[in-house]
Amino acid sequence: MDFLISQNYVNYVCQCGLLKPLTNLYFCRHCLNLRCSFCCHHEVDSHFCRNCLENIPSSEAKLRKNKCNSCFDCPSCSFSVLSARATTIQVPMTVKEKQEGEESSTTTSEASSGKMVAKKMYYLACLACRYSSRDVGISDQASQNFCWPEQEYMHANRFNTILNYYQALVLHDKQVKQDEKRRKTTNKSKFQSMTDRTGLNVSAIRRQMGFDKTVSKPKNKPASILPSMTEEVEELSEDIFTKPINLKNITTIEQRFTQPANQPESVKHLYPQHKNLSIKRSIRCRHCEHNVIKPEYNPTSIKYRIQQFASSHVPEVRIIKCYPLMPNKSAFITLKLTNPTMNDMTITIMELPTDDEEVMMIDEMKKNFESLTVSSKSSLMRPSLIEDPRIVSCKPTAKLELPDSSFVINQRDDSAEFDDEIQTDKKDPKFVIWRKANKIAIELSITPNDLKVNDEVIVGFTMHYTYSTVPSTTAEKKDSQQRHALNARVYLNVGNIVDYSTK
Amino acid sequence: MPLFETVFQEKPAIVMEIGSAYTKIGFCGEAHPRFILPTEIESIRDVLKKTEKNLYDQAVDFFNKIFFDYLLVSPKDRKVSFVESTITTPTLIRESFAKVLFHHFEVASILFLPLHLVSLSTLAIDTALVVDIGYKEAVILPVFNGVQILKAWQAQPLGGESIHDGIKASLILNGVKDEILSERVIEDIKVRTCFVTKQARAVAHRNNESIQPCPDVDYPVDGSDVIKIPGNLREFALEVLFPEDNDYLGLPYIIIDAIIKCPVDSRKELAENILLIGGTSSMMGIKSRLRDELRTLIKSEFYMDRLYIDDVKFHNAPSKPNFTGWLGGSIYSATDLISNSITRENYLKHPKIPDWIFYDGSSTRNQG
Amino acid sequence: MEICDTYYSKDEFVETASGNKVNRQTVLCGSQNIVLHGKVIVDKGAIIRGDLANVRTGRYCIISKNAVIRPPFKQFSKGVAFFPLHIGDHVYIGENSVISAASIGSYVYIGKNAVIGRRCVIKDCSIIEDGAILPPETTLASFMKFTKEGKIEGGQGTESVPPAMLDLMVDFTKSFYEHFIPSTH
Amino acid sequence: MSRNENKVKIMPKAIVCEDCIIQGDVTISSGCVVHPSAQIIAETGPIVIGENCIIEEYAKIHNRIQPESPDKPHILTIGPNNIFEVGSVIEASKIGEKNIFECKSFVSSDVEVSNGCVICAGCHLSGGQHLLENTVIFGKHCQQREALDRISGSHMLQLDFLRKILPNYHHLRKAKQ
Repeated sequence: MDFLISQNYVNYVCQCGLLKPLTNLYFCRHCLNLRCSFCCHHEVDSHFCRNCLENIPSSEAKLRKNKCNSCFDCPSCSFSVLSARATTIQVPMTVKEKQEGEESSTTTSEASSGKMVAKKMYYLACLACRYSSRDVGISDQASQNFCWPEQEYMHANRFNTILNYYQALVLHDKQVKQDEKRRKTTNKSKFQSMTDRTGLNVSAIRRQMGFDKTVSKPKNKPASILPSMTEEVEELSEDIFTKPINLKNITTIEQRFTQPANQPESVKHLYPQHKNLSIKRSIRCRHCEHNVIKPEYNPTSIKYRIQQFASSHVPEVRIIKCYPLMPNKSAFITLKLTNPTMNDMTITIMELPTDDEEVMMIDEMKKNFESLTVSSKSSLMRPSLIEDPRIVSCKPTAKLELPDSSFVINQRDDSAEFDDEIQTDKKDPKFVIWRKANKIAIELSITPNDLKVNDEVIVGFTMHYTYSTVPSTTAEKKDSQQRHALNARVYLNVGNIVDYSTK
Repeated sequence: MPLFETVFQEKPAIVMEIGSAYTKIGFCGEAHPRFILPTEIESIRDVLKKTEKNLYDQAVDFFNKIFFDYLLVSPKDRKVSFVESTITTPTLIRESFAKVLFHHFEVASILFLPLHLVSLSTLAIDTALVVDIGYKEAVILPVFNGVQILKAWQAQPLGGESIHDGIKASLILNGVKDEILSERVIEDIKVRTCFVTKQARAVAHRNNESIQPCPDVDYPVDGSDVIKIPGNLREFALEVLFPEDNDYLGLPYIIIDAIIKCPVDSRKELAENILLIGGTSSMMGIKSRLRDELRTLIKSEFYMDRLYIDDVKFHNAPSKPNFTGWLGGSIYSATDLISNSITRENYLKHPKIPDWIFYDGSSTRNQG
Repeated sequence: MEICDTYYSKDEFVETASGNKVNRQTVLCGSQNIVLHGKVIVDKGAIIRGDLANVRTGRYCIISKNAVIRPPFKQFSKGVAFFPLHIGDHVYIGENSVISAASIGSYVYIGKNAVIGRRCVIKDCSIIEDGAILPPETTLASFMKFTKEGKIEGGQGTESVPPAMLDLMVDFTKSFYEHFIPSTH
Repeated sequence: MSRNENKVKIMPKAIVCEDCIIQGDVTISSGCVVHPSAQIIAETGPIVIGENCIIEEYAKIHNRIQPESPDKPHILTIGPNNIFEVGSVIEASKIGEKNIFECKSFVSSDVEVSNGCVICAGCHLSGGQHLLENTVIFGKHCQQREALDRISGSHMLQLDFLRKILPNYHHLRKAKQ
């Protein structure tokens, strides 16, 4: 019943050698090969907040440190989002309201000064763990979306001083070096590069410490910072030995890390945290640099600008049923093949390549790729790298009897969807059980190897299919359609060996 | 912050510190990491552990998460800085990381920064005794005038892991079921209930004198059980860092050992510039305890005439101890020194990462 | 794996003109407020609370055994109100799940024993794992998966949710409906 | 069982839908709302439900604590103003007032719940606990926290609404003393 798991009974071999279900694979139309998310290149396409579903331009996202302005995560339970709750409080009339009030009423301002009006105030609350912004002493706000007080980082100033100091120091050091170069003073010792590399650019510090007297003191030497060492060390409070602790008031490490800057130890300092943004990504084939997926910007859109799913190009194999499997005894499996394309497909089922052949395939692929990059290597482009293709980790544990002839699956026809008629074609070879529009059911015989009870039975085959490229633009002529013969390696997990003694 | 970004580079470098328990990630020039998340590469926590996926695949998955779920940047053509414990990071791991980042993610350059050294830049000093107490081990390395004194390096498996083992063993002795004590639960017990006690009480405890124990805590585990955490465990669980035996390998001893291996004229300065970093050093009371222990040691008969130091002083970095190293990397990478990284072009020519033994200047140096 | 045939006895189910198949042992309160847009299966023990507010589902929805569809309420200063609950097309709701969302998009898979808190918004092409618990007012964006651990993961182009989720759910719900057939005896 | 059925006491002004399962010695105080398909089973001892409680669909309140002696059964007393949401299973030994048991929460028989507590959706609580007032149990690992500021007030308003709406759509059980 669980379709998310059951998908994985049928796996296709991606060109990089990984086994994946067809729904997780892409088909690069330019290389005519299967691709998966592992062997493709991912890029951030657009940023959005997954709570308010607003698209945020990347420059703005960067400025806001990839956080959403208006949504807050609960710092206490980390999996839920805080929602703004409204309360009405009675506040004394403000001057402005007073004036409005005066217009409508005849009472004097003196008399109305004690008058109270209802005002809507907002606070943030978590509906899961009942955390509320009032818990940590944030006062209620008049506006729902903005002006929640930002937390201050206690080390911010000191950090900025140090950062400025170092940046000035390095810049200064660079200037000194350039000056030296200009003067052509060869002051370099061969040990310098060693220490240079390891860290703080020793020469700079030595100079600053006054060790290196040969360098004249340049103009804008950054002022050094007072050291921070202290004898004072935070003492353990005596209370800890006598007072019982309340676990509910001490944060867990997970809660602390929701605020990496302050890492509060008490729940009283758990402040609402701006929600981290999410991304939409586009995926690019590493071989030809074409996109296989490019989503739309709109965060709520489920459409793609470019989508090259393998499931809409490669015939899909499904297991309909399988007879009980016993070691060394042949059994029948029924497979359903679906043609997702608009052209008829001729399919031949063949043996999987042997190990040697597989190695040869990989070598050839590498060579092809290298020749490709060498030939197309422009001076500006940096060479793209591919993932090293691997040998398929899965080994079949049963022998498949190959059908003696190839067969044709009709093209997809959306209008035929409502035809439930099962067609049987006399011309079809014997192993074809039925046809229905673009689907075909075939029956094959398999013989599991010498396996034990409950061992998985895996069969594999190479599916040789014809594929016609559809003209990508309407401008192209129809006869530009090309036919290709492609291969896909398919591994089926047909079930486990049954215990025949109980039968 | 935008000022620096425009002045120095358009895309700020990514700074990571992949610890054995937690990974700190963020951008250079920022005052704190954006995220601290559990390290999800099993081989780092436990090098010998047999895992289904190899290190390369695990690292791809983990970096995928870092780039696309947390930092939200395309790694292509980005600069990456790694803060790492140079001496203790296995070559296999750093080379795998380099391969993953250059091959799979096509980053522009990688800069490996020695943890102990860059930690100093958070204080703008160039001499300190850096004590890193992490999850797997405590590593001590003196840095003098910006040079790491490698021969004085000290490391002992004193850290989060040994504390966790201690807590677990002691709770099981008290009759708590093994299966409810997951790593997460043990860590939570440590973080929320345990602390480092005072020296006097620790001595009394060691000598089996009776002291008034601190209060017990009833700790609910996953809603299915309530276990009692005895006061003794809360107070003395972290004593594993301060063992008193004939090996003399407790934290204070190895700190003194590190100092003693340094030249005499540098010792005083080092002892007065101690910097505590690493996750375990955020435990309550550890700093004051270390100070007391060290003071006792330098006045002890054995060290009196060898050490020639009179006091110890500690630094307070502008950070939480668990990301001090990261912060150093952030400061360092925000300067122009990041141009000293290994670039992708160079890596593709010589796929080798220089380290302490093998150093080939050609792969790190750009011309100039 | 091709979906196996599920047989039901003709006495237990009512089939409407629009192709809805509703088990007789369901609790459809306030049925005048419930709109099932055709080819919807409501299995045994499911409860749809049309009495609280309107409930509308699209085509090819599957509401499994003992699932509870319950419009959410919201508190106002003057009282509470229950809000209508809309479910899109091709949605699968697993056994024993409790749905109090404000809206559920199309092509959504909700596992068994899931709890969807009050006024959640579930967008198209998302997955809720078995046993996942969505706190009230959560938004689950398209192509995201809400896991048992309470984390939201995925996004367009990741493997948490298949990129071709739309086709997958259309195919799944349609063939589920086609294989949901009366037993012949 | 029919003998037990007679022991069900529904106070006036309580709204109890017809198709819920109530077995054994159960007292439902006035102002309560029991939704269809709820279960209240007094197996080993009586259950007394206080005023203004809401018991939703598939919620199951079950008294199955074995009494110390057969003539002194354990009485499960539930205070007023509690909410038992969809699919919650409650076997607690004692429940105070103003608690919320969210969807699919579970409270075992060795747990005592005081007042103002919230057991969040999906939390399973067992193991001899006594929840202090205003405890919130949340998350996958049943973390505890103390609610300082409770969002309250929706309870009575919701009851008012349900009392108005439910009689229009459901057959109700008659109140009897």
